[in-house]
Amino acid sequence: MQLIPCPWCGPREEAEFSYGGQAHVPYPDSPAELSDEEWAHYVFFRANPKGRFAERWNHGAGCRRWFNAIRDTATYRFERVYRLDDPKPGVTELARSREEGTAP
Amino acid sequence: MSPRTPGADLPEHPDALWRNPEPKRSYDVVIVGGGGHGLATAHYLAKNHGITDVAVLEKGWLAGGNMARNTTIIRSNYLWDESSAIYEHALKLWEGLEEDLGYPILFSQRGVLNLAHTLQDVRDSVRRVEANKLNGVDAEWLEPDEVRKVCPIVNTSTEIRYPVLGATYQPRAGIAKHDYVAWGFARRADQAGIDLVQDCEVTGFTTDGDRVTGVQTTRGTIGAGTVALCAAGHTSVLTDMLGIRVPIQSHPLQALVSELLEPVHPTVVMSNAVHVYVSQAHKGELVMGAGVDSYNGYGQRGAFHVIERQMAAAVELFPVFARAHLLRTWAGIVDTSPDASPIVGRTAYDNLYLNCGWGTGGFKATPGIGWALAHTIAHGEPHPTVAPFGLDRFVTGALVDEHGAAAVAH
Amino acid sequence: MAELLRTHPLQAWAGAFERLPDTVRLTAEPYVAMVDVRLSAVGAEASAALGLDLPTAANTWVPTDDGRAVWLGPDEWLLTSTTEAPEELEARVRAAVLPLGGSAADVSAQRIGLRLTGARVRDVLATGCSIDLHPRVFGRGRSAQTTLGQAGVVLLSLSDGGDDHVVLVRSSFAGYLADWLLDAALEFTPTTARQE
Amino acid sequence: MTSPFRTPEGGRIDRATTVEFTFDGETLTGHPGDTLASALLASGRHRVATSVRLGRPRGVAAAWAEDPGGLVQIEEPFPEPMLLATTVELHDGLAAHGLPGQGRLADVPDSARYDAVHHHVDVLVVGAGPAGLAAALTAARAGARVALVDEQSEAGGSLLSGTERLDDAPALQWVAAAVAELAGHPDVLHLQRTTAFGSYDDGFVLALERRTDHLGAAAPKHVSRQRVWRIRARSIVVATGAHERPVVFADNDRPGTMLAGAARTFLHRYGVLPGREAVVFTTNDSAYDAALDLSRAGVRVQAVVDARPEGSPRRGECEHAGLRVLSGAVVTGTRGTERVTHALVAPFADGQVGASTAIGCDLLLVSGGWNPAVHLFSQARGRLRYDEVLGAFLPGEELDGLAVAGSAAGVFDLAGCLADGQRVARAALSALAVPPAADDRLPAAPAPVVPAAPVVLWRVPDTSGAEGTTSFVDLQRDATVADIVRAVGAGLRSLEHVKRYTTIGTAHDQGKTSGVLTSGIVAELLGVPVQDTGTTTFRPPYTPVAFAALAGRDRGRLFDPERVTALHEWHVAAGAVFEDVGQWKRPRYYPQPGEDMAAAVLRECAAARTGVGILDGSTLGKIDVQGPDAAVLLDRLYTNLMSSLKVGSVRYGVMCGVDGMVIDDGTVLRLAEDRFLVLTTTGGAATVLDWMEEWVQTEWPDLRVHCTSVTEQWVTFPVVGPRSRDVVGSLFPDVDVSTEAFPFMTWRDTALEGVPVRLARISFSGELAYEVYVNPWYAVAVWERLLEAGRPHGITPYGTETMHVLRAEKGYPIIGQDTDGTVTPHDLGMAWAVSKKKPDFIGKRSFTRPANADPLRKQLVGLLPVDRQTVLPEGSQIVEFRADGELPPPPVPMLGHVTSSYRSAELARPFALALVKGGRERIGDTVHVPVGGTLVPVEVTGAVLVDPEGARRDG
Repeated sequence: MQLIPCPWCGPREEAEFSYGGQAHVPYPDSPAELSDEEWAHYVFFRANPKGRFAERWNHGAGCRRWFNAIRDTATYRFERVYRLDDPKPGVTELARSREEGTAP
Repeated sequence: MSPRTPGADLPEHPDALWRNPEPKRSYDVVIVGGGGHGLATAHYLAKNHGITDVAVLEKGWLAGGNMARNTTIIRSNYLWDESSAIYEHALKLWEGLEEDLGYPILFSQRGVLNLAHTLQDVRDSVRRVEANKLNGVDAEWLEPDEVRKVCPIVNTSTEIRYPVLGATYQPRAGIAKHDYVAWGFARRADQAGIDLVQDCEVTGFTTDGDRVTGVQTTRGTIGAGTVALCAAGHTSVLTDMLGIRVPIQSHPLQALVSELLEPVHPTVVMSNAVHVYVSQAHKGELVMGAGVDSYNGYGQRGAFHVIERQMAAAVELFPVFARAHLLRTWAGIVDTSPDASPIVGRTAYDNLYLNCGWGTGGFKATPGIGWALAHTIAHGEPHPTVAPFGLDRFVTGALVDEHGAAAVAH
Repeated sequence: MAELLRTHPLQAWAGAFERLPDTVRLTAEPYVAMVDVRLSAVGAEASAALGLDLPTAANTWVPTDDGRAVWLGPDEWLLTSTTEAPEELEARVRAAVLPLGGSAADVSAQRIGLRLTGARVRDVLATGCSIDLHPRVFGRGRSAQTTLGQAGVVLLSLSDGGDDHVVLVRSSFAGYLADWLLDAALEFTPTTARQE
Repeated sequence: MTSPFRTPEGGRIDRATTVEFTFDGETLTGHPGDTLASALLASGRHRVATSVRLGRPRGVAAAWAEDPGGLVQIEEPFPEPMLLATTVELHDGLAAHGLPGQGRLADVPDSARYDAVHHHVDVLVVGAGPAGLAAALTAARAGARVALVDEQSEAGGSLLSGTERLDDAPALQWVAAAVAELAGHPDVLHLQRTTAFGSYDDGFVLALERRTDHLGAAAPKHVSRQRVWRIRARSIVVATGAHERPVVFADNDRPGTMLAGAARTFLHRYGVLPGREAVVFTTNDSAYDAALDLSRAGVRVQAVVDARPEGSPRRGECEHAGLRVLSGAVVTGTRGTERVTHALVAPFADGQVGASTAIGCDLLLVSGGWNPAVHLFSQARGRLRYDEVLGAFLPGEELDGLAVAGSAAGVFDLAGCLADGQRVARAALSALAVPPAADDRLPAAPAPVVPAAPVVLWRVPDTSGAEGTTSFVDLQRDATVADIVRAVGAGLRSLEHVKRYTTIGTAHDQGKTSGVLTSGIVAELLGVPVQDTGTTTFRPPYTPVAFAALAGRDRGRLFDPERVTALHEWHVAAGAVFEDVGQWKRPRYYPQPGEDMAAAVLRECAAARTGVGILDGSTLGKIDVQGPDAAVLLDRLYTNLMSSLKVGSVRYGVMCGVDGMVIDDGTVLRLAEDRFLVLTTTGGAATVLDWMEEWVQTEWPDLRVHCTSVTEQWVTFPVVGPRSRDVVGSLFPDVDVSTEAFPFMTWRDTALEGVPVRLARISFSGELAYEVYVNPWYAVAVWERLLEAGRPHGITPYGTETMHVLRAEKGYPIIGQDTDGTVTPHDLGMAWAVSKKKPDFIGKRSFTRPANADPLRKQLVGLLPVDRQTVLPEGSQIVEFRADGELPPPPVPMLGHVTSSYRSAELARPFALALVKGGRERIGDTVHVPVGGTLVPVEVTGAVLVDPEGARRDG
């Protein structure tokens, strides 16, 4: 059972959270203008990398807040969690935060 | 000396299984993934179509992925016509597979019970049974007392949290011994001259316009006339190399096994509401699957609370399991699709065939998909059973939504 | 006609609670008005409007004149009052936070409170609560929304000795949680009081 | 029954007390402190079990969990399959028998309690041997929160098996002092009989405590028999020791063949002589202690057979004690049947075996070196490194938060283990920024005798003629060297393949002794380095764990929470039959004496259609949606327009997923310009709230809106039927309940005895109806007032079954019953509920996909069995009408299926709702429904069968 660092409540057990899949997939501005294929990609297609992945989590059993995380899907290690209004951390930033040990 | 315990050991494997050849420069067909699907495809390419200039590339050891990690349940009692067709075709092949492979695959048609615990379970179950009958799939609805007759150890008390209200039963369903199945296909393919290349990880593809011309591997670049991806769990890793988007998410799926026990569980029992699926394998061990872990993961491990919940469900439904022991846990990587149905067929690349998205259903389909994919490769046209499972369905919206239809997973 | 009598979801458990030892005391908290407050920014304005300071530290609660203010999230609190009627509390708080872009909803009956006191309470909670309840970590003033057994709860620490807690649980789960706690307390319950 | 092999004194057993037990039906005795194995050996019994495939006799070959031989079935106090005699603590009344390979489950349920406890520490130390104790003391003295867990019945680890001294006193005195000191630290948890069986992410370790097994029948019923400790540690010290490794030779499975270290354990810990005449076969110095100790205890040690040509510096010691030492020699095989009678010993040089001579013995001790117990390290995904000198796999890297100490890390001398434990603990403390204590003294251990290098010997060449078929690698699987040779010959290169081919390592011990042997032998056969062969994956659990222990307390009524409404006690008292709806218990119907469900439902329906009925609808999900943008949010989530709803009014709404499929429906009350009360289905409550939060938080943070669950804040009692107005009107005289003043789909606030009550003109039955909302505190009181007010009109409580009939007669679908995730609002005939005005809402875009335009989509219609008799089973499939009334052979095309089916009091005939391909086009057609063996003709109708013009809703 992993500990997931909720940006608000701090580390809590995995079972308190629900998974939201890939992060930073915005709802299209005007779906009506999308082709069926473009719409299908929004509805059904998500990235599935082996390795670093920006994804969404919800602390459902706690503060009910959604947040984003950078997690390695091969090691399951959380490199960083960030609030929805924070920008997606860049690679260099992640490297730095790891050196500084500020990564969760 | 006392006689050996019946069923406590397995038939011996043959003295010769396969060569360990160096990969050739190129092949007519390169199959990426030496699991059950890849090996079965190789076998039927040779047997049904006489295509033997084939390489099966495996990044680890043959059948070391989900084929080595699943709970070996075989059934065809799926709801939708498209699904029951593909799995029933597979089941018919299973019924003749031991002879075909000349290998003791221990296919045991002991029947599968899918328990219903709520009124909606009952509706969904009856719906599935009626559909199965009309599709020529053996299926029946059992009342609780009949469930007890098939599997006396199931707790059919009305006092439990979610009493058993009945079950669907497919008598022809059952289990097989996964290593034996995989090695049976592998041996046949090897005998036909097909190269099974292990420790050979695909690191990229060479392409020319809308054709894939070869695969780059840790053992060099290998030319290919046709490429088939049979890399359950890792499909996205490969398609990402080709810039093909597939609606696949890879999740850990855990399973577990107990010590060897005297025969106590004569069939296969699955329950969605009280999540458990269990059979007693040939040596006497209880084999169980747990739920899919919620997050994407390639780690071949899941969280233990999922196992604990699984144990609670098992003891709830089978009180006699209380002091059976968990001996070993493990996990596979299932690639799940949006409609819980597989994705099989052509891609943006003319000569590249996709076979993925089987989720938890891959093992039972092994001979069926091998047959169908071999046909599809040989004819350049989808085999009828896989035709409905193309990528385009996600664009048109013509899904084959098995979880939408509350069909039982695994 | 006579006034309407109130019935508590755990009234049928009173006897079982009675039989518990002093090391694990369970008592249903009296009816209190509760309101769920949503407010994006808490500053002097909010404090003035509400007449109290909402706790801004995560996982904490503070006593108020006639109740408690519990942090539920970055923009969410639970306010309780032992003196106001539910509808009064909601009306007052709503009026106070509306101008600040906030909202308030009466949730007085949404949850019930259970008071857990005694030297063994921590042991009982630890059988189903994954957060660290060591008094150094979870002393008076700490709170947590988490899971106890299989029920979502709000857990409040009322002492620095780790021997006094309040568990707030959804009313429909109250019976389950009461059964669960009694079962967990069995180990500390004298034979005479046990119903095996 | 005497114990002829019990030493006159010594050991950790309570000789003053004798306990009686039975094994294979024979009554034997032992002492508290014994294991079943030590008691059996004391009685002279080595053979315990029969091997699974070959039926060969098998005995105790080790002293703890690594024993591959002594598998037993417990019968008393409660049947438990397959345990090791070496790990079963003896108690009065224990009954067990040896196993032939398969255990037996009890046929009665296990009444024992099991539970779990979460525990948080700074430092978790696994193993209370010298290294573990040193680590625990170091951490405890520094004031850290510490947990020390050890699988044995008492602390000490290897010290329990020997005669080591610390500070010039028996080492166990120091162990006792250390345990006492730890007990003095308030933040130290010390657990014996507790096996750490799995290590997971973020310092999470699971340990199983066996709390009452050793008490036998005396075990208190109210205390959990076994407990799973869920330990979350900031830092973990793995001090789990090492397992001695056998050497494989012909007939190495005969009872009486035992690991050398185990013999020492039986002697020193249990006061048992494992034999009278011993041969000791070793590849390293450690076995010399066993030889000398046993000899001192009176065992005739016939020979110490050392595979190393140059032997050992300890040869002198042995010869001085009168022991014969044969250097450059090996044991090639054994004789005997039930028990070893001879060891066959032969000279051994450059891998060549000379002629063997038989040496009589009843005990053959073997030591092939030591395998560090790296299981927890490996489970934590630590890489292993093969050590050529030790012939063993060691931790090959440093892990964050997990360190290995003592012999688990390849340190085998006492002083070294103590120092290593302290070193590792100090490192852990400094990582946690905890300064070590000033006084941190550890006892002085005698300077170690530097051992001569061991020789790595996996197997002795088989000169017996059996060609390795009796050279057992995995005793529990009867797997031999010959099997490995066949596997490799078959073309297998991967250890995982060899494991599967031979089944080595898949048995009860999961390869504790056989794993590394196999790596070594396979490497030898393939001519590759052992490092390349590696090991098979170490997986949890380290030792087997009972299912029930993992189920813990989530059993019986605690298996899954039961959610009930404020009226539950009333329903129970009224004799309701309940239905599980999600986690909720809902009254399905209220049978009166002599009534079955059909009769009760007909009565309840008639009441609601002709008089007045009342339902507990409190399980409906309720969400308070507040804020200036509340209407905007609802417009985006519902297919229809909510912003145009007037305050005081109510609107029915449908919600779709992005794929355009219906996910929920319900009514929405507008409480104020900026406030709505959203009602969801019972099952959809949590989903819909999460759905709203997800969109608001992740997509539309700019919306000024808040969503709060108020499901349990309101009970909801629909009062339904022509007489409902009289009932509600009389109980709430201040409300004008006339249609004019209180029209359909509006709500009003009122009060009862000063308690706020909300009334809403919502009908899920088509009848005149008023939903009564009130704070659950007053649920019973208000419900009873309503019954009282309704008594003159024969008010009838009804359950979900009647509710379903009433709504079905009106063609109202139940989401999840009449839909299955593949159904759009249009399929349900609810195009009217899909806004044309709104530019977008969730799901809208999906409606224009090609598949949505398919004329053969399934649509919701009504079905009327032509025979006016048959109640179609829900779930039945629908096929084209067959003139011959015969079902053709499969596959038979299906048109759809029956989603709801009931007897209708109103229609005086059964009816059904169904999803049918192009259904609305088929209205008026007759189709067939296979029921049992026959085809039932049914007429396709519109979904609304009762009061299609809606004349009744206003009474």
